[in-house]
Amino acid sequence: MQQFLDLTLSGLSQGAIYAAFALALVLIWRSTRVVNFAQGAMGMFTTYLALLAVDAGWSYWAALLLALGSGLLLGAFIERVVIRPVENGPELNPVIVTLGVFIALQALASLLFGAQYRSFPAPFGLTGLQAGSVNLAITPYGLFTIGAVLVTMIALVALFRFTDLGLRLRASAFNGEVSRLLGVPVGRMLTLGWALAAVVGSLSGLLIAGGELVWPAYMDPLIVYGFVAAVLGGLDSPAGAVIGGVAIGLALSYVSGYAGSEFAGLAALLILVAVLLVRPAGLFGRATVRKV
Amino acid sequence: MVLAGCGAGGRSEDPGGASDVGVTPTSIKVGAHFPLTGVAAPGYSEIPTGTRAYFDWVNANGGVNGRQIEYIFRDDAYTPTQTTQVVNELVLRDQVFAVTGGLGTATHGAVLDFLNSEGVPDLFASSGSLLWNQPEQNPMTFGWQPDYEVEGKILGQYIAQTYPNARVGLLLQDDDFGRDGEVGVRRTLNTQIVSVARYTSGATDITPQVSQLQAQGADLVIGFTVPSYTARSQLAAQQLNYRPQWAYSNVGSDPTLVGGLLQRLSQGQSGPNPLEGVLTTKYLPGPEETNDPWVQLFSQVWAAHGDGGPLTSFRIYGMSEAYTFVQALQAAGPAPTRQGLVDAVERQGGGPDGFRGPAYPPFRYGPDSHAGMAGVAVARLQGGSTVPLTPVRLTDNGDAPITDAPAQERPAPPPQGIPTVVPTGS
Amino acid sequence: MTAPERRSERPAPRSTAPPALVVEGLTATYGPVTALREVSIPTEPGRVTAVLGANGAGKTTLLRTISGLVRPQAGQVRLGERDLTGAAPETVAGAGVAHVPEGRGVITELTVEENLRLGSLLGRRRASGRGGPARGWSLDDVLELFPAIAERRRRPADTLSGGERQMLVIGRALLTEPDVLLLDEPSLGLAPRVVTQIFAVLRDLTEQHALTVVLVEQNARSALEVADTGVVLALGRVVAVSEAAELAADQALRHAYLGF
Amino acid sequence: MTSAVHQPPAAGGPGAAPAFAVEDVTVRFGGLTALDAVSLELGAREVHGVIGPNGAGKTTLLNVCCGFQRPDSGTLSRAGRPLAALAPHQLVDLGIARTLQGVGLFRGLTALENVMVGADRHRRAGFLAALLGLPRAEADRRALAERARSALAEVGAADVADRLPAALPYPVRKRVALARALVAEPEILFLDEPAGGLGSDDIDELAGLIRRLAERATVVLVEHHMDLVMAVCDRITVLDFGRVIAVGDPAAVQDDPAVAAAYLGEESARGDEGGTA
Amino acid sequence: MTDTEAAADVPTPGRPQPSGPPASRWSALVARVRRPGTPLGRHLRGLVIGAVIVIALLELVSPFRVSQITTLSYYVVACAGLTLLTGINGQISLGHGALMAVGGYTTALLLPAGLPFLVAILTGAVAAGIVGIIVGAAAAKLHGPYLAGATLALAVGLPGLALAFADTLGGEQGLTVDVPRPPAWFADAHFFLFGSDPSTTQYLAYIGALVAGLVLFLLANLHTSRYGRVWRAVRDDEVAAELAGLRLGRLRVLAFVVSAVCAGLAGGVLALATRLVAPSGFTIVLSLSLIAAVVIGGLGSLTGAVLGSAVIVFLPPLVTGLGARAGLSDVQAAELAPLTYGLVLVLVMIFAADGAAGLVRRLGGRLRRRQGPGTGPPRSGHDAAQESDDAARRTS
Ligand SMILES: Nc1ncnc2c1ncn2[C@@H]1O[C@H](COP(=O)(O)OP(=O)(O)OP(=O)(O)O)[C@@H](O)[C@H]1O
Ligand SMILES: Nc1ncnc2c1ncn2[C@@H]1O[C@H](COP(=O)(O)OP(=O)(O)OP(=O)(O)O)[C@@H](O)[C@H]1O
Ligand SMILES: [Mg+2]
Ligand SMILES: [Mg+2]
Repeated sequence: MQQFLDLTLSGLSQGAIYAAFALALVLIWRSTRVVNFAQGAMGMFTTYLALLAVDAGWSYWAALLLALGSGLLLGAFIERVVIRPVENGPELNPVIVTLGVFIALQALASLLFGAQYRSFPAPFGLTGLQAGSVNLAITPYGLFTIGAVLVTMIALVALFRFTDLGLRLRASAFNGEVSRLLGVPVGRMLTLGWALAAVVGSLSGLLIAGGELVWPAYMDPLIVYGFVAAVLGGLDSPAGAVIGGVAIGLALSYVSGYAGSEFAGLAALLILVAVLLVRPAGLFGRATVRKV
Repeated sequence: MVLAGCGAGGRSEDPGGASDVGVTPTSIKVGAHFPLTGVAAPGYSEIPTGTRAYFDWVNANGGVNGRQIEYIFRDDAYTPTQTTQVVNELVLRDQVFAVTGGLGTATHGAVLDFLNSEGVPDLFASSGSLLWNQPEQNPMTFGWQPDYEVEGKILGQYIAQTYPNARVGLLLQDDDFGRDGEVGVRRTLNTQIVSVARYTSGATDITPQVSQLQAQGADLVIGFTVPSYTARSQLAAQQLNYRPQWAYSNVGSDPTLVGGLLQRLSQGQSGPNPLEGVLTTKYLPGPEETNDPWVQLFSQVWAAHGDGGPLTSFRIYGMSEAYTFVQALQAAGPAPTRQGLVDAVERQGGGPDGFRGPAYPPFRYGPDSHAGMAGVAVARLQGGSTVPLTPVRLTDNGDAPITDAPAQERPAPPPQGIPTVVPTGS
Repeated sequence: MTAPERRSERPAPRSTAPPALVVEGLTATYGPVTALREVSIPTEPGRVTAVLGANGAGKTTLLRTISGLVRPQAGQVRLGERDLTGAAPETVAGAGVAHVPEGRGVITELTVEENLRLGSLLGRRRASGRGGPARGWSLDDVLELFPAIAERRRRPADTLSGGERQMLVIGRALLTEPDVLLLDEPSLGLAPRVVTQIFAVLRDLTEQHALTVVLVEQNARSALEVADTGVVLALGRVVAVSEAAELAADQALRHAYLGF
Repeated sequence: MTSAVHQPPAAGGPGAAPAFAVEDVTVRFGGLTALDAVSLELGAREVHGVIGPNGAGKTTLLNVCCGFQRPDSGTLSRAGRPLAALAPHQLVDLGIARTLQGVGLFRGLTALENVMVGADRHRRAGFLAALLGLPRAEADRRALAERARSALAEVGAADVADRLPAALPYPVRKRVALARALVAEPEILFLDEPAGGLGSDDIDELAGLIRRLAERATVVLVEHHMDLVMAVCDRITVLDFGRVIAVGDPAAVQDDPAVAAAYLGEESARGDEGGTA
Repeated sequence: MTDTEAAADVPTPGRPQPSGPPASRWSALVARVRRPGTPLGRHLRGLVIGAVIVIALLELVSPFRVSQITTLSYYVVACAGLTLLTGINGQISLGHGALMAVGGYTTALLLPAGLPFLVAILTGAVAAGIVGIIVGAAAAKLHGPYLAGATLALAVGLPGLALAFADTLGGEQGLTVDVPRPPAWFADAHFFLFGSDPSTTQYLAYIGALVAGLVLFLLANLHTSRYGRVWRAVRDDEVAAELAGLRLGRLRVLAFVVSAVCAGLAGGVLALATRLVAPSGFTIVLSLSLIAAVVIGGLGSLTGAVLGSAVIVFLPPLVTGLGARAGLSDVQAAELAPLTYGLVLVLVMIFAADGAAGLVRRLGGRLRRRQGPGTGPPRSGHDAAQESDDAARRTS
């Protein structure tokens, strides 16, 4: 029983981390229709910047702001410089570009920051909480992570559902030409979409790094499970991303706790395939109903 | 057919023939593969920098038999397919005389067959796998560090003797490292084991594994974990409020690295080094042991030929391996051949009078054994350093008994810091 | 040239006269293909200009060049004082040029309502930019004109039938408070009754708000009925310009270019 | 073959089952009834128009006939045989072809290849032959290409065989799409707004083509271009709000006040002068 | 140049000879080869030319280059299969590394049982094909990123089996593969032709090249056949394809299976070339490299698959070498390889949207135009003008 509780709670914290990453993917997908493989590397890069700041004596929160701010710029920069030229080409090209950015950024980080392990401080405690005599396998920092992810999700849902900006972002992603005819500055929207997504990506990088080890490849495992979570939820839905993330987090936790961690990848595969067989566009995605 | 005439042009001479590929009167070419990029790069990419620094030191002092050691190491990103490619490159294009210190079980395992079939000496693989000790099948390959089984046996025996009532849990990396370690531990501690948890390398979170150990009531956990997972296991335990006695394999217990990392994480919370009191094993001095004459030598070497970074245990490891390699080269005589090098290691490398250097235990090399060091000392992490609890204990794979090594056996470094092995006739 | 009589009862000019669209000497190419050669068309606030011509004559290209989707090689597009030549489509749209593109103008992944909202967003921005109150069509007007759309407001736009989509796009353009309306084959896929209805509304709007309308149609006969001026394009060149009624009366021209 | 192509055949002679029949079909989308107990009988070699206001359910009706839309109730039959659980890929074998509202050409395939895909049911060689490049596969390719060429020639697009759709003018693309449907030698051909976006010359040609086709197949024409509909149809079914409001020959339908109100509008009476056929 | 033509001028290494047709048809076949108008003729000619080039290379270049050619050959095999799936049928797969693993492991398991290595590799291909059926069937309804996600999960999940069944599959450490030595007949033939004994490295390269040549030949046949045509049709417009009587599901699964068989073959060759199969040899990195190679080379063209593979195989060592020569430390030079590789991916996509094959094609076109007048062939595949033009047309 205690173990089940432990697995559930640690699965939740881990799921929140997948969710954070998935949110960034969803944001970029919704606003530019690109699956961004560079998301992890971008988050890694800004986390390193935050780490430099912390090492220079900044407070965690100041470093966090620095990371988010530099994420904003990095996202905008990447969209303008390398994504823009391929946006109108074949569908797969932007994906390959993000793959290239991913590889290049990771190598650049190794060159600039070195390939060693570094530790990234956490703003809250890393010791599990206790309720009476029962140990809860969740740390104050874990709660912070979950809270941050929920706030981000709500902000994104609100952005897309209730704001004009959200509508413009989506319209730009779906049909640039028509959007431009309706006065939407599509170029700016795409840049903004990337910038915002990079901010969320930076946040996810920081959340993952907090109280953990950081090295240029530390986001790699997240890319896969974050992507799986986003697809599971339906790439169009922020709430889906969070639910997908938590589902994957919990599933992996149970599977590795009760069956062994070598089955984790398989479990993710089976869950994803099972869901997609029933709902080809994820739990909360909408497949095209009318084809003719 | 036009091609027939020029057909033989590209072929090199028969491998393993005359003295020899990669050797000139003034130089000798040596290759290695390491993960310099990617997941395994942190830490491991430092090893060849240590090796290179030591070779440079030797070269600056005239080289070996007047030959400068030309050391080429290439990145395999820790993937076997790439190892194959870079080792092909080393052997076929760079025409190295020998390979030394190739890192990783799966990676180096991928080139085992190739190196042996090409007749390239494959000395001192950087991994404690049992694969390197197959003299029949792989006559050119030698291990170097104590294998994980030997380490597990000695650690297990100490725990059985010191904590006879402990309920032992094993936290194992799910590969040869964890498996060989488990085999060793079970040879001396089998009945006390109550739980075994395995994680796959690459897993982001090992809380479930640690939680399993906790649930099954282990109060002493032996971890065969790499450094990053040692740190993660500590974090997970903290999250679970789980406080067993910890013991870690030498691989993952670097107090400076892991302790330092953990300490920075718990910044803001007062507390001792989180690894304080942890059991581990030891076969090389650590960089923090500044009184050790070998560490002093290596500091000098690193100051002279290093890249400016700190002297880490990975670099000491690399230098120590290089030291053994220089010994082997000296033993191979003034006109080294590939076969001659292998023969020399078999002939002169093993036993208390063999290649001795910074490592505490002797090697097991001989005509019938290509296994590396014969044992380890059990130690405790205290005040940021590893304090030996036992003398160096020696054993071999299988049921071989465990014995204490004679005290004060390790020699002091030679004056120039360069070994002086004299080849004996074969 | 005498205007047909219905032009005599023009509404009183608005307080702020809407800017006039000037399209002069446009040349546009797609790679090696020259789609427009020095095309000028007469337009005037309060008048409908019909652009006619066979398939591939360059009608669509003309509208796309005016709205900025295609960059002209030469020539000029001005709206009042503003030079819009080669301006970005969003700038042109913001300046008051609404373009109803040929087919596929619906953003299918959004709902019907969201599509309309995009139109209103621009309309609101333009109204507030002008400082005056909204003067064009309200959402209610559009929904009243197209009851089919009203019923399907909350549905994803990709469930609409071909004609319903066309209505949606036209309605959306009306919501943007345009000074200039570029319509590319608005009758395409619409039932005859709806076409009649839309042309009537177009007429009203043009006159009431002094809208400038450029209407591209395959259906030359009905287009000339609603238009004031007719322009005939062939192979990217203007081959005839005149009052709509005259054009309709010109047998030879009709047979050569308009096929009726 | 009868010569009475212009006589509207009353839905099947006595005893003869209609070539294709839709009976009592209802389709609902959520709260919306797109088709409400619609029945339709197609005789052999007739040109049958389906008209009605936008959103009346015309395309949906075609979708039902082609297996893209499962009806909530009602049945389909082909020459008297009921069609249960019809799937689009079975159409070809039933001798049914359809064009799409729009063009729907494969943009990575040349015009000829596009039409060859339409002719795919006539292939002979199997996978192994294709894999090994056996002469059989090559012969097959030639035969399909031959068919495709003659279909292109029939619609007057023979000269563009090796061009990609993007390089073709719009009307020519529509012709290629029509050729792709024709090459399967269908007995029933559903055309969804074939005249959409075409100029009057092309529409004239289309009308001629439809009449020629009617000599060997049943044609169902969904169209808003009334001149065309009136000129070529033998019979017309009018849909409104998913219901059949009128069936009959063109003249009768045109004079039906209900049709005028729902569909044609007040000035409906014109449109006779520019007749085409 | 259209897709069809692209397939025609594939440099096909290896040796000719599809499983021999009966003698009666032989003369017809020969006639066809002589008359290069037919696709088969062109492909056979390509195969022969490729074989000559490859044999020349294998006999002339240094042993290291020979081993690189082996590496190239398995990349080519896998990428050619992936080209068929992604480029021609429009299904993206980020999980082909896992299918290669199936082929590689099967080969590694069967070799010790004493089977001839070709039989082992072919069985591996069949095994991968069977997995391909399952994956293809599950994937048949998925599109775009959903398919990408599912196959990505496959790339991560399937190697987990090697750990779960560590007893047979060797766990993390993997299985070592006994490399076949050149058999006597091969050595004799080689000696007769070139006057030297073949090395094992050469022998492996010959095996790799043979497999690659056959695969390219067969895929080129498929590409120009009815299957290439209908696969592209399914890719371009599902609805229209269904109306033409094509069964989307079956065709998709078939494409997946053919592609998986290629991946399985590639895995088998990889197993021989690296003498080891281990989960760390079939990581997501491998899968992503494959798709990157396919796109860099030029999506949908077999020539592109070859060019893209060459970039993947030859670029990193080249860059590392340059970096080391420029005086960087080895560790830095090692990082330079991925840095450059990443940048090359980006730059190729920006400056040659249709990949290396497209670039070659355009350069060729320019040359031809300079040489004399004559209109070039129509532009192929994804072409922006066409897309927007199509988009501007009714329906959706
Ligand atoms: N994106 C494009 N790329 C290349 N050529 C094009 C493109 N769009 C149009 N064209 C060519 O430009 C010319 C003019 O086309 P345009 O679409 O403007 O004609 P149109 O008069 O609108 O025809 P339609 O009546 O068919 O709509 C045609 O020859 C057409 O083939
Ligand atoms: N998949 C669907 N989901 C929801 N509603 C649908 C769907 N398909 C069609 N409809 C609705 O059903 C009605 C009938 O559509 P259909 O496309 O058959 O009309 P149509 O008669 O072809 O009209 P048009 O002449 O405009 O093409 C429309 O109101 C449409 O919005
Ligand atoms: Mg047009
Ligand atoms: Mg319709």
